Amino acid sequence: MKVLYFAWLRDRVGTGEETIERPADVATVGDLMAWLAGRSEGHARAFADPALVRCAVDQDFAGLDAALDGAAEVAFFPPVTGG
Amino acid sequence: MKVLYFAWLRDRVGTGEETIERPADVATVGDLMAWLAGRSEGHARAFADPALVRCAVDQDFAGLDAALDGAAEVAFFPPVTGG
Amino acid sequence: MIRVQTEPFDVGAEIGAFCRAGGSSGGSTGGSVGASIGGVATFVGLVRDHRGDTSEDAVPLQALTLEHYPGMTERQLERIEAEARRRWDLRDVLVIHRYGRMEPEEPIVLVCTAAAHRGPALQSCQFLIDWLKTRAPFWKCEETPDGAHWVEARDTDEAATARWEESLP
Amino acid sequence: MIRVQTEPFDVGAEIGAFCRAGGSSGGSTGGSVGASIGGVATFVGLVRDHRGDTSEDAVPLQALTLEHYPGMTERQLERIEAEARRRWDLRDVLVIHRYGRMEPEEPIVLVCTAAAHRGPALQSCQFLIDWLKTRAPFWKCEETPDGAHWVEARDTDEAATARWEESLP
Repeated sequence: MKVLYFAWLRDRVGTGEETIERPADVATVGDLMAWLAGRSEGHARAFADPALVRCAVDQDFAGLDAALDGAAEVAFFPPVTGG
Repeated sequence: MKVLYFAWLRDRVGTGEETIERPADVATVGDLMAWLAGRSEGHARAFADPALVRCAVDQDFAGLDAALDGAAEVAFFPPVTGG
Repeated sequence: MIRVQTEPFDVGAEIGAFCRAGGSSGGSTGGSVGASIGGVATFVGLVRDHRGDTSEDAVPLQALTLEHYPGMTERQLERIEAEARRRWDLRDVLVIHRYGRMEPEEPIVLVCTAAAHRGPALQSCQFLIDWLKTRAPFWKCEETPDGAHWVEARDTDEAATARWEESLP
Repeated sequence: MIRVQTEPFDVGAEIGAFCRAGGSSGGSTGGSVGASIGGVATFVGLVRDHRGDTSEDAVPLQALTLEHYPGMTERQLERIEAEARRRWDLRDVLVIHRYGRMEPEEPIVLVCTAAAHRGPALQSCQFLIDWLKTRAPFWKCEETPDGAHWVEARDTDEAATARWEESLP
């Protein structure tokens, strides 16, 4: 599965994109955040405050409970600031 | 005193501007409308429905009760439709 | 700034110049805080090619003639601009309103507002167009195949203006 | 129409073309009722020359870089446009949003809406800019003398969008 990071999450993780093998017990966005946070110190800092993190599954906004079954691309980013 | 007419009031009165000698007992805008209505058939048609007529005294919107003391220019017109 | 004129105007050129002038006048105040513009809102009113909104009552419109009250028009528009500047922190305001005869697709009126943020720019633009619809002494006369007809004022315009009297900015 | 691009755009030229295209596309429908445009509303977001709103917290801004999520951005903007067209009877919509590095006074975003009357044009313009502030995946990074800072989302932007969820058009 492809995982993307934007803005300061990218800065902290140290990359904008990585490919992961999702373990079977990582079923939701929330599970994935907890699992990713264990991958490196940078990941841990990126996900230190989950309330600041937003997510999209296959390019649609998704909440912590969203299921990852069949998802090809998950992105994490701060609240958007366009316009 | 100068009296101006705009839009269909001008069409009905037959002129856009006239100069009148205001009688002493014509003290308010309402008085003036009633008095002007007696000047010609066109004037009568212009002021036939006072609810459709708006007024400005010296280029400020004025109600029926507005006093005419010292007024140099009074205008009558339908509700505005600019913009 | 207020302009009342018969000449057509180039909507794009006016808005482009407004955005640039705002930016440079912001710069010329020597970097003072808040001189710079974050948002510009505009509204353009154009002559439509028909009157009526449904198939049943639609009549082709050949031209529109706007009559106005010279002197009072400028005075009212200046007041409306001053009122907008009193209610919102605006960097710049432009209102151009034409009078005389114009054909479908020609611009009648342009309102531009510039502010630090989008809220004041958008709200004041709406305020200005609502107010000038009911406070600026213009009268529209439509030329149709049936002849010329003075446009009647719409209650909804009066209601739109009244809304602003209840709620301060 | 939606455009997501790095290139600067000419605000006046875009709005001028939008007004003309609206007019002529109206004409080309063979005089069908309601094809013609009575009002065009636009909003332009520009790069300000400082961050902060008061003298105390103001810091000069050298540049702004917008990052975005390619693919999702276009998808979200198209949805936002579709939602505006569902809520209001619009003749035309244009949204241009830039990404990449830009300097003060450069345009970031342009929203244009065209409708038969001013109400739908103005309301949908406000709706579009409110929604894209909270629904389009862009992130602003400000360059100041202190370094680069990611802009934090504003609660007021979220509130502005939430307003539209309560009230249908």
